[in-house]
Parts: sequence; C-alpha cells; structure tokens
Amino acid sequence: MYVAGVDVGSTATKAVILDENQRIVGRGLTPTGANVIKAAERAFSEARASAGSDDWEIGYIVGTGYGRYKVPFGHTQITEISCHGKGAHYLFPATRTILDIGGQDTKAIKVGAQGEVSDFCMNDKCAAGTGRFLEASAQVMGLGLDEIGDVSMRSGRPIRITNMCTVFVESEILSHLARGKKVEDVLRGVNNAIAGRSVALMRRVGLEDEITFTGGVSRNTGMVRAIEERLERKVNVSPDSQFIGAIGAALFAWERTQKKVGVS
Amino acid sequence: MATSQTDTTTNTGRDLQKQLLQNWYSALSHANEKGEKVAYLFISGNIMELLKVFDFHVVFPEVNALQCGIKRTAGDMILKAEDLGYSSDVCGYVKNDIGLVASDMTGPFGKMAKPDLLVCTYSGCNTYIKWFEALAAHFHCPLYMFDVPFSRGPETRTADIRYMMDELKELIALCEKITGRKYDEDKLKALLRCSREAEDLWVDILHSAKRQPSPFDAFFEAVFFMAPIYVMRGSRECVDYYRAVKDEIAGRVEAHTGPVPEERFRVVMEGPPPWPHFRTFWELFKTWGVVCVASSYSKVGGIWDFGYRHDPERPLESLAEYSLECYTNYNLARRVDMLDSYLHDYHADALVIHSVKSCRAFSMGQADMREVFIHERNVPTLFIESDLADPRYFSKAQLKNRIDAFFESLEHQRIVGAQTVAH
Amino acid sequence: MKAIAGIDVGSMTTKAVIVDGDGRTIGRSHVPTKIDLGGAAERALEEACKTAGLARSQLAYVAATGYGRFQVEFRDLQITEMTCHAYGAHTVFPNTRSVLDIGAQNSRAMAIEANGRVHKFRMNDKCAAGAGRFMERVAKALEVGLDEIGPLSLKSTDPVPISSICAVLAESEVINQVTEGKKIEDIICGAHYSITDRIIALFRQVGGEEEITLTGGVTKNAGMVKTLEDRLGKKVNVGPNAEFMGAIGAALLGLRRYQRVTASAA
Amino acid sequence: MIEKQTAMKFDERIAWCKEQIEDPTLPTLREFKSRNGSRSPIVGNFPVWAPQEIVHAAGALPVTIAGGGSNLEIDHADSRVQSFVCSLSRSTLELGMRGYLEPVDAMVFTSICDVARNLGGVFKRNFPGIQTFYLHCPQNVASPAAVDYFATELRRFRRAMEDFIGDGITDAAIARSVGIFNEHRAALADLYALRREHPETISATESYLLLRASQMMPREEHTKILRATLAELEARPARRRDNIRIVIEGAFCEQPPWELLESIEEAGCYIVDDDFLLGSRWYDAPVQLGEDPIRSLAEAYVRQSVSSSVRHYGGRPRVDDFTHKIKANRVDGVIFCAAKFCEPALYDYVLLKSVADQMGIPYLAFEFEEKMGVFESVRTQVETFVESILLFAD
Ligand SMILES: Nc1ncnc2c1ncn2[C@@H]1O[C@H](COP(=O)(O)OP(=O)(O)O)[C@@H](O)[C@H]1O
Ligand SMILES: Nc1ncnc2c1ncn2[C@@H]1O[C@H](COP(=O)(O)OP(=O)(O)O)[C@@H](O)[C@H]1O
Ligand code: SF4
Ligand code: SF4
Ligand code: SF4
Repeated sequence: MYVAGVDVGSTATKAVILDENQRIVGRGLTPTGANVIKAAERAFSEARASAGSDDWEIGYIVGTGYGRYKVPFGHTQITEISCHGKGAHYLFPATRTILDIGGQDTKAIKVGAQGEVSDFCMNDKCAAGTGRFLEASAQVMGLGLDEIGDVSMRSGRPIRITNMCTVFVESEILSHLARGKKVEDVLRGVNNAIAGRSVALMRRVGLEDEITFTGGVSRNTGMVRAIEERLERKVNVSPDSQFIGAIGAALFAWERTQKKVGVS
Repeated sequence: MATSQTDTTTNTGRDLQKQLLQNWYSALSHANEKGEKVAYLFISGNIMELLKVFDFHVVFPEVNALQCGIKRTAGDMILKAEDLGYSSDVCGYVKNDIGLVASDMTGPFGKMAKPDLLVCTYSGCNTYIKWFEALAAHFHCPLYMFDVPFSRGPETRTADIRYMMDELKELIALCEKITGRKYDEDKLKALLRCSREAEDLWVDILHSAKRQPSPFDAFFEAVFFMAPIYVMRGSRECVDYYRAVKDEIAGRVEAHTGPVPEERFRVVMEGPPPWPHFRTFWELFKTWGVVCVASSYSKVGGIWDFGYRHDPERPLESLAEYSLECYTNYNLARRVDMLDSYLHDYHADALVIHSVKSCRAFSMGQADMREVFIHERNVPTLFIESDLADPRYFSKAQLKNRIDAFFESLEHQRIVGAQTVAH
Repeated sequence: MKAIAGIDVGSMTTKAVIVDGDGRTIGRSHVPTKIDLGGAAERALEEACKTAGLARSQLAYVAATGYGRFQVEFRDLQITEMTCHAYGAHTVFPNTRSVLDIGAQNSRAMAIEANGRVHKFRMNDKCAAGAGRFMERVAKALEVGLDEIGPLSLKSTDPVPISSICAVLAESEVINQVTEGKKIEDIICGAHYSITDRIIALFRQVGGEEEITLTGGVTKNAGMVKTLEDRLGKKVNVGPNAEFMGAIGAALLGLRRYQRVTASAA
Repeated sequence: MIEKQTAMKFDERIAWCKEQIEDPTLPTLREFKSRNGSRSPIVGNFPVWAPQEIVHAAGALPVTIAGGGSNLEIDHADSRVQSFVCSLSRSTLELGMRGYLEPVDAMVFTSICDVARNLGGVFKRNFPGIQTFYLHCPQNVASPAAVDYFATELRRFRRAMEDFIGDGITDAAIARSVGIFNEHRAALADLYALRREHPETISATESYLLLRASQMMPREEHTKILRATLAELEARPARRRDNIRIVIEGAFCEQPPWELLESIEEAGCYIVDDDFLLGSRWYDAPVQLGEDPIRSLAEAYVRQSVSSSVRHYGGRPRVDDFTHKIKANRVDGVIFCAAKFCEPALYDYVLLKSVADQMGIPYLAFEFEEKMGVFESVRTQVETFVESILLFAD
C-alpha cells in the first residue's frame, strides 16, 4: 500500500509518496502562496503525477509543517520537528544532529539511534537568519535563489553583516554595495551571519556526528559551505533535503499502516 | 482525546481560594478611609507575620499584577507604564503595578489601598528594589529595605541570619513608630503557631502528588492553592482553607479522579505560568495527558517540603530563615538539586522549563539548567519561552509546536524503547 | 535669483525640492532610490531643476537629508531627516506640535516647539515591524498593489487582528488569515492597526500632543491615515506634498543657513 | 613592560590601549601570566565593583572582565543565556567557553543584579578550573548593621584569597593596596576634571580607551601611564569645536564599543562626564584608613560609594547626585545610554529622565550593545539631538 507525507511549510509545500518498501516514488513541490489548502492539494497531486500513481489508492497521509492542520485529505498531523528527525535518519541512518533552515524558522534537532527526537531548539520568533533573510538579501542584489550559492562561493573577503533584521539587512547590503563592495563578498557575509546563528542554535542541542542539513536553505551550496566552515566538518546534504520533512511524515504514515507507532 | 478536566473532578480549592482573595481585597478597599495602616510587601520570603503583629493590612503588588494578568487587564496597565518611559524589556509585573498606580489604583479587584509602609524583602530580585523605590517616590512613604543576602549555604548562613535579625529589630522599631503600637512577641508567636499549622497541611497536599496517578496538578492547580499560604499566613481562614483542600484531594483519591482523564506523562515544572494565557497554556499540556507532579513556582514564596517551618520558639530567627531560604534566593546549584530531587521523588518522566522574559531572577541560568538535565542527568527537558505578565510575549502556535514535538518524541521513545538521550 | 535645494535620500525614494530666496517651493521631483544613493540624488536634483526651470549653476546651496545624506557629494550641509521633517511640517502647519514620519524602514515620532525645533523624538531602530515596509510585505503577500491597500483598508468592516509583530513573519500570518476565509480588506486593515499601534507607542514615548502632522510616503496610504486618526482619537494634518516634507525642511533649513553664512560673510 | 607605554607618544599609547581591548583573547593577561607565572595569580571580577584592593594585597592581579567586546563571535554562550539577557553576560561566558579566560585563576561576582548573581552560578558549574567567589554587597545601607555585615563578608573574602594563594594577607599589605588604588582613582579624577574643563584636549573616546586598559594591568603601572598622559596633554594643541556638552548615563556595567563614543562625538558632542567602568571610580573621596583596613573598606563601600543603578541608597537619593552631576558639568544635554536588557539602568532611566524634565535639560535615550556594528541610527539620533540644540540656538 502507498503512503504519503505532506509538509505545508510557510514558504513551500512539499509532498512525498512512498511505496510499501518505503521507497520514494513521487515528489511534489509548490510555493505555499496565499491558499494553504490549495497548496497542499497542488503538491499532493503533483507528487501523484510524478509517481504516475493517479489511480493508486494512498493508504495513509500525514500532514506536517506549520500548515499541518490544513491538509484536508490527511489522516493525522505530526510536527515538522519529529518529521525532519525521522526523514533525516531515514536518509542518513548515522545522523544524530539535524539543522533545518526553512523559509521562516530555523531548527536544531537531536535524534537517537531510531531517529526518535531526543532534543530540539528552534528560532521562529523573528525572521532573522531564516530563508526569508536570504531571499530578501538575494532580491536586493538582484539575484535568483539558485544563483546565490555559486556567486557567494566566488567571495575572497566576506563582509561582516551586522544587521540581523531581515528588513534592515536590505539597506545594510545596499550601503555596502554603494560603497563598492563586491556582491559575492556581501552575499558570503550574509551566509556567514546565518551560519553563525545556526551553529549557535545547534550547539544548544549538542553537536554530534553525523550532522544533516535539511530544509530549502540547504539547497544553497554557499550556506552549506559556510556552515561546514563554521563547524570545521562536513555535513550531510541530500538532493531531497527540502523534502525531508515530507519524507518523515510519509514514513510515519507508513508506520501507521504497520500499526507500529501510535501518534496522538 | 479529552481536552478538559473531567466534570467529576472537584474544584473546591480553586473556588474557596477565589472567595478568600475577594474578602481579602474588600477588607483592603476601605483601609485608608478607616485610617487602618497598610504595608506593601513582596511575596518571596515575606515576613507578613511580623507586620500582622502591628495589625497592618498587607498588600502584595505581585498578587495585584497576577490578578490583572488572569483578568486580562495586564496589557493596558503595561502600556500605561511604558508610556511613562519603562522599557518593553523590563519586568512586566512592575509595569503592571506602575500602570495600576497610574490608573488611580483601580484594578479588576476594585480600589487598592495606599501604603503607609513599604517593606522590600530582597529575597526575590533586584527588580524588587527598583519597584519599591519607584513606589516610595510616588507615595512619599517610608521604604524599609530588608536586605536578604543571596543564600549560599551553610558557610555564610550564620552571618546572614545575624545581619537579618538586626534588620528585623530595626523594622520593629519603625513599625512601632508608624503605628504607635508596642511590639508584642507573644502575639507573633501565636501567629507563627498558626502559620505552622497551615504549612503542615500544605506539605501533605504537595506530597500527595507522589501518588500515581496524581490526584492534583502541582503546578496548574497548586499556583492557586498556594495563594493563602503566601498572603494569609497566621490566620485561621488560612488553616481551614488547607484543611478543606486536603479533604478535597482525599476525595479525589477516593473517586479516582484527577486533573486529567488519563495521566500519560508526569512532569516537573520550573518557572512561573503565563498568567494572561493560563487556560490556553494548561490546555496545551492537558491534550497530552500531562500532569505536573511538582513545580518550583509553587515554592516561590517559601519552601516547606524539605522540613522548614516557622518556629514560635525562635520567632525572629525563623522569620529570617524563611526569607533567606526561598527559591528565588537560591543559587543555581541549589535550584538544580531541588528540581532533581523532585524528578526523583515524584517519579517524573520529564522536566519542563518555562522561561519567562520578565523575570531574570528565574530565567537567567535556566538555559544552563537545561544543559545539566539533558546532557548530564539524561532527563528529557522541554524548554519554552513566553512571559508571566506581558500578553504580547505569548505565541500559542509556537508553544504548541514545541510542546507537541516534545511529547511526540517522549511517546516515540517509549515505543522505540530507546534511551532518552542516544549515546 | 538664487535658489536653494533640499534633497531627501530615503531608503525607498529620493525626493528633491527647490525653494527660492523667500522659501517658496519652485520645483520638486522624486525618483526611486535603488542601490546608488549618490546617483539617485543626482537624478532627483536634475529633475527638480527642470521643473523649476533652473540650471544647476543657479543653485546657491544644497542641504541633504535622509539616510543617504552622506552620499550626496555636492551637498553644502547635511541635516537628519527628523530635524527636516519636523521643520518642513512646521512651515506648512505652523501650529503643529508633533510630527509622525513613517518611511519604508523607519518610523519617527517627534515633539516640536513653536519654532519647529525638535525637543523629543523616538525612532524604531531595532526592528522594522512598525514601518512602511511592513505594509509593502503584507501587500506583496496578499498579491495586491501598494496603491490599492489604502482604499481596500477603508472598506474594512471588522479588522482582523494581526498578532505577529515581525514585518516578515506577518506575511505568513496574513496568508493564514486568507485561508481562514477572512476578507482581504479586513486583513489589510488589521495590518494597518498593528503598525499604527507600534507608531502610537513611539508617539506616546515623546509625549506627543496637540496638532499632529503626518509625513513620509505612508501618507499616500489613506488607510494608514485613517487608522492613525482612529487610534489617536483626533484628526492629523496631511499636507498635499507630505512625502516631500523632509526635502522641504532641508531646503528651508538650508536657506536659513545660507542667509546666515552670506550675512556673516558680508 | 610599562616603561614602553609611558615612553610612548600619546597616539601610540591610545592605539596600544585599543589593541588591548579589541582583542578578545585578552593578550595583556596572557603576557602577564607568562612573565609572572603562578607567582602572581589573576583574579577577575565581573562588573560593576569588587574589592580589588584585597586581591591586590594578596599579590594577585585584579582585573575587571567586562565582556568580550565587539570582535567576539558568540558561538557557544547562546546555549546558556537566553536572548533577552544583556550581551555582557553572554559574552563573558563565551570568553570562558572559548578558553580565553585561561590565564584567569578566579572570578568574583557581586549582587549587582539578577543576571550577575545567577551568572556566578553558571560560571561555577561550567568552569571548575576557575574559582568563583560570590559577594553579597549590602543593600540596606541605612542600617548600622550593614558595615559589620559587609566587614564580615570582606573578611570571608580575605580568607578565601588567603587559601587561594596559600599565604596570609597582612593588614599592612591591604592598607598599602588601598593607598595604591586611592592614587589611581585620584589620577582618573584628574583625567575627568580635564575633560570637564577642556574637553577639546582629550576626546571621551581616548579617555575611555585609557580607562578600559586600566582594568587589564597593575594599577600602580596604570597610574604612571595616566600621569604621563596628563603631563603630555598640557602641551597638546587643540581647537574647541562648536559642540554641545553632554553627560552619558547608564553604561556603568556592560561597556559600549569605542566606536559608539566616536559616533557620538563626531555628531557634535563633548562627552564631559560618563559612568563607564564605574567600579574603577567607586568612591566620592579617597578611602580613609582606620586601624582595621577591612573595616575601612566596608565603611567606604557603605558610606561613600558613588550612586549607581546597582545599589539601593536609602536616605541618599540617586536623584541628588544626578542633579549635581548635571549642574557641576554645565551640560547642554544628557544622553541616557543603557545596555540593551540592562534592567537596573532601564529602571533608573525612568527616574532620572523625570529629573531632567524638571530641570528643563534636553535628553536623548537609546540602548547599546557591546556587540553592535552599525552606528548609523545612533549617529542620526545624536545629530538630531545636536541640531535641535544648535540650529535653533537663536
Ligand atoms: N534553489 C534554492 N537555493 C537556495 N535557497 C533556496 C532554494 N530553494 C529554496 N530555497 C530557500 O528555502 C526556503 C524554503 O525552504 P522550506 O524548507 O521549504 O521552508 P518552509 O518549510 O518553511 O516552507 C526559501 O525561503 C528559500 O530561501
Ligand atoms: N502609493 C502608495 N500607497 C501606499 N503606501 C505607499 C505608497 N507609496 C509609498 N508608500 C508607503 O511609503 C513607504 C515609503 O515611504 P518613504 O517616506 O518614501 O520611505 P523612505 O523615506 O525611507 O524612502 C513604503 O514603505 C510604503 O509603505
Ligand atoms: S522586523 Fe526584523 S527584527 Fe523585527 S521581528 Fe522581523 S526580522 Fe526580526
Ligand atoms: S523580576 Fe521576577 S521576581 Fe522580580 S518582580 Fe519581576 S517577576 Fe517578580
Ligand atoms: S549589564 Fe545590566 S543586566 Fe547585565 S549584568 Fe550588568 S547590570 Fe546586570
């Protein structure tokens, strides 16, 4: 029987479909936009389509992410914290520490040998240092999200970014550019600033190998580099990193069909 | 899953407590006109018995602030204070009270009496000092700074107690001057005897949470049950109150009812509640069948469950001991030990640290406690932040996310049977 | 004839105003600021000179303000936007005693004296939650144009309270409200109230009173003006050229300074 | 070493001071340690005040550890200190967690605020290698019992110090140290007097850098540096600018980055008085020595401490001192410059601003953090403040 996980994030909605052997057979990714329910449906049908599974019956669907209560076709919901733990452990069984940087929040999660969450910390009060922060920065520099990674890699001497406010950082960036600083150096500075905050957050749960970096921001190679430099060690990044929450949700769904875990 | 208390669960303690406080407030409302003397005190380590000897009405600005919190008027009061220049980053209790003073002393509990004496017991926080300095300036009334050294254990105890007893003698002289009454030690002894009675009953009630399941919630219910022992010690009503509560608890044990339909998690709670969102906050835990079996906040005024009692035979000395040995005056090591013993004695599954922005006295160091419990004592620990007075610092969505994730993981750990910390 | 220019290099738009020797406005312009602050000042000034029918050489004195004031190479004097907005407001509304300037990133409340002197002021410098950008983001999240939000807000019958104070996180809350089925105009109006409350807080801190003047780009937003008046419980002055208030103030203070300099030279 | 700094020209010396405080790894202390080794332990103290005379008498080097400054990345300490607590507590902890406090053998904390008293506990737990002392400084200064109590507390500290260095501390030694600190405070007083009378001869930023450096070296040596500086300043050419005279109030504990002062001065202010590192100028008169120096110190603390936000003053209201400060310095305005989240300062601001209002003295209030990098908004605010006083002088 097939199962699915739908991660309705603040910025992007992700859906994943697993077959009975927990293999990923379908993925869907769509901006969350103004209608959360629609986004959930869009992502889900996209996933079905990509799995070529339009007619299969999906036995169990778990919703997660901040919009997890807005998945009308879901059977239950689980917090993204548990799901990221589960998903990261599935892709990297040896992982113990997880960093998830999403559009509007950052989480550090510690998991046990079975991928069960043993501790977590998060920053979601303020958009400082989140994906949004990066987006805003990219925007004022007139760059697309997919470019910023490579551009920042070119940086020779990163600028120190002092504003953490997502709004104020825009004008700080502008004033750096106005002073003739290089785009890549500013961008690298932005990455370093975020990396600093993220690593500090991870230290609260305790840094233990292996470390896995999840969430959309992990697709930004520049951020990965900045974080690895801060930690002085490599981190796991899966090509599916933005889907890990959804994968975790789908895995919980699968367990439910196996009646393994009772989730409230 | 049921999300509220089963109707079978009795509520005598809560209701009686409301009644007592109402009477207490109405007695206050006319004190000034009647020319009866009024003294303001702080809760932590308060020496109300001594003031009762001189028939002072005692007022606890913290309790006023707390009432505004529950009655949802705190927000406006705090804004009033911020208009006067108080920063959005300082303790909300103070701002709440200053706002109250600025709105001609009228709160949800009616009109508050003006003070004839301010007694600042320094067992709490530095904020206490600033708070009463502000009130003293406003009311032009005498402020006695009852300096209580930070309690650091046996090494310094003797000197600390000596100092404090000297101070108490000064305070007595001041009270005699203000009230024109003579100090009557037998009266004090009688009051202390009465306090002691209530304290014995209170401790029995607290210990009853050791039962599994626990008949009452030692945080969400205890924070109401505790009021009389902090503000009405030395009175008969107080003793009778705790007798009634003890009976209620016994009744619940009989009827096998408790704070939640099914006790699934037993936790120890560190830190104060978010008064303006008390119900919401409780619900977030109830949905998971969580019962607090012990809490530090229910000891914020004084700690009896480790044997201390007010002692009629050593009146001043035991008053001093009381002020010295209260939770807000403990150093971190002692706080950690106390929580640790609760986790153990009350068979708790986890520790919940509710860190409130207002109160650095409580919150500074809590993050380090978290480290101790998670990484050294392997206790699953949930760390959440909001505020005890300022409604603006409460985000339901964020708290729910953390609380759900935490108990999800506890549940998984139970199922997976893995250790609480993997290494 | 000698003319004086005032240039307000703001984070979103740059405004230039030209006044004659008697302080009458004879030319003005505004251009988006973008990255190159100095360049924006150049362009704005060129434009303004055109509208005034003057050549750059006819400018006797240039006073710069706004957060880019130091990037204006050809300035004779720089003055902060607070002093300028206050003075501008004072000249247009002589009885005004408090000025609220709401720009893209900064909101400022000023209590001023009879001569236009700022004697108390507050600005939001830690967090952008109480400034125009908040509305820009809300508008973006709701996929409506900036010029539409004002009129929409006015339509609201019961505003939706926005709890998130973060200009950025407000977006997703706003989006949530939409899915909750709330009306767009009610959400926008709610957002207006949420900024208004933060601005009122600044306003109270300076003990602002009596006749109040609103300046800055947000004045183009009728909804904002209404919520402000609503919370203040009184009408506020909004000049026809409210977004130029800073530039006007700069020009007039520049004129004063220029007269003083030339007088002492003679 | 000291010969070097006294020999330096003024600007070199200031540059040298800057290096000392810019480098969070505490180079001066490491150097001191490598020269004297265990012969002379280093005893740090958290601001605001500590009985450094007793430490000095023990033959140890008393230093005030006032945070990590603006160049210290906070990487570990966030896990111990919540976001709503002052930066100072966080950065001081970070210094320890990064091992930069390695040369420091002991730390002293006092009852200045809830943050400080709990930070002492955090230190004790996290750094077993550093001996932690906690002193309760009496708040009931009106009480006759206070002096006795504090004398007892100081004697306890003396014994702790004696155990620590494994040797006795004589009254004579303490008396001598009190003398040395009196001299240092006198030299600082002269420096401040100079700023009050001739603010153009030395900027507040320069004076601040000198002051900061004093907390990292033997006082007797720093006194020499100060005297050399004062002598040199007499000949320093200076032009008085059209600035306003202001005092800064509220930065007694967490220390602002020197760039902040520079911005304030550039915006057109002469900072003629301030409360930076207040503990180094703690008494309103030299400490008078009786036959029992410990008691003399206790009396000095209780009876003649300068007023600050971290102490209750009973009969002697904070207000009077503030009023006097404004009058004595003939200021045009006050800048209330409290550390973000510093409750003691933020509470007193409300009290003191009402005094300024009554006196009709203009004031400006903003918060700083030791780790702030952008000074634009501060500069804008100060400029506006200056303009409001200068442009409308007529
Ligand atoms: N290709 C990409 N390169 C860099 N960053 C990206 C890319 N795609 C998405 N992001 C970042 O990921 C964020 C969304 O991540 P996601 O984990 O989906 O957030 P959420 O779960 O909160 O919706 C965006 O804010 C964006 O900054
Ligand atoms: N047409 C408009 N309708 C509504 N609001 C507007 C309009 N134009 C500008 N604004 C508001 O004004 C703000 C910009 O104001 P402005 O004073 O130009 O900022 P700055 O001075 O920082 O450049 C924007 O953030 C926006 O909220
Ligand atoms: S506006 Fe800026 S500082 Fe304020 S909460 Fe949002 S991101 Fe944080
Ligand atoms: S700081 Fe804490 S203890 Fe002190 S008054 Fe505020 S809430 Fe109470
Ligand atoms: S800066 Fe303020 S809050 Fe922080 S330790 Fe010093 S006095 Fe306490």
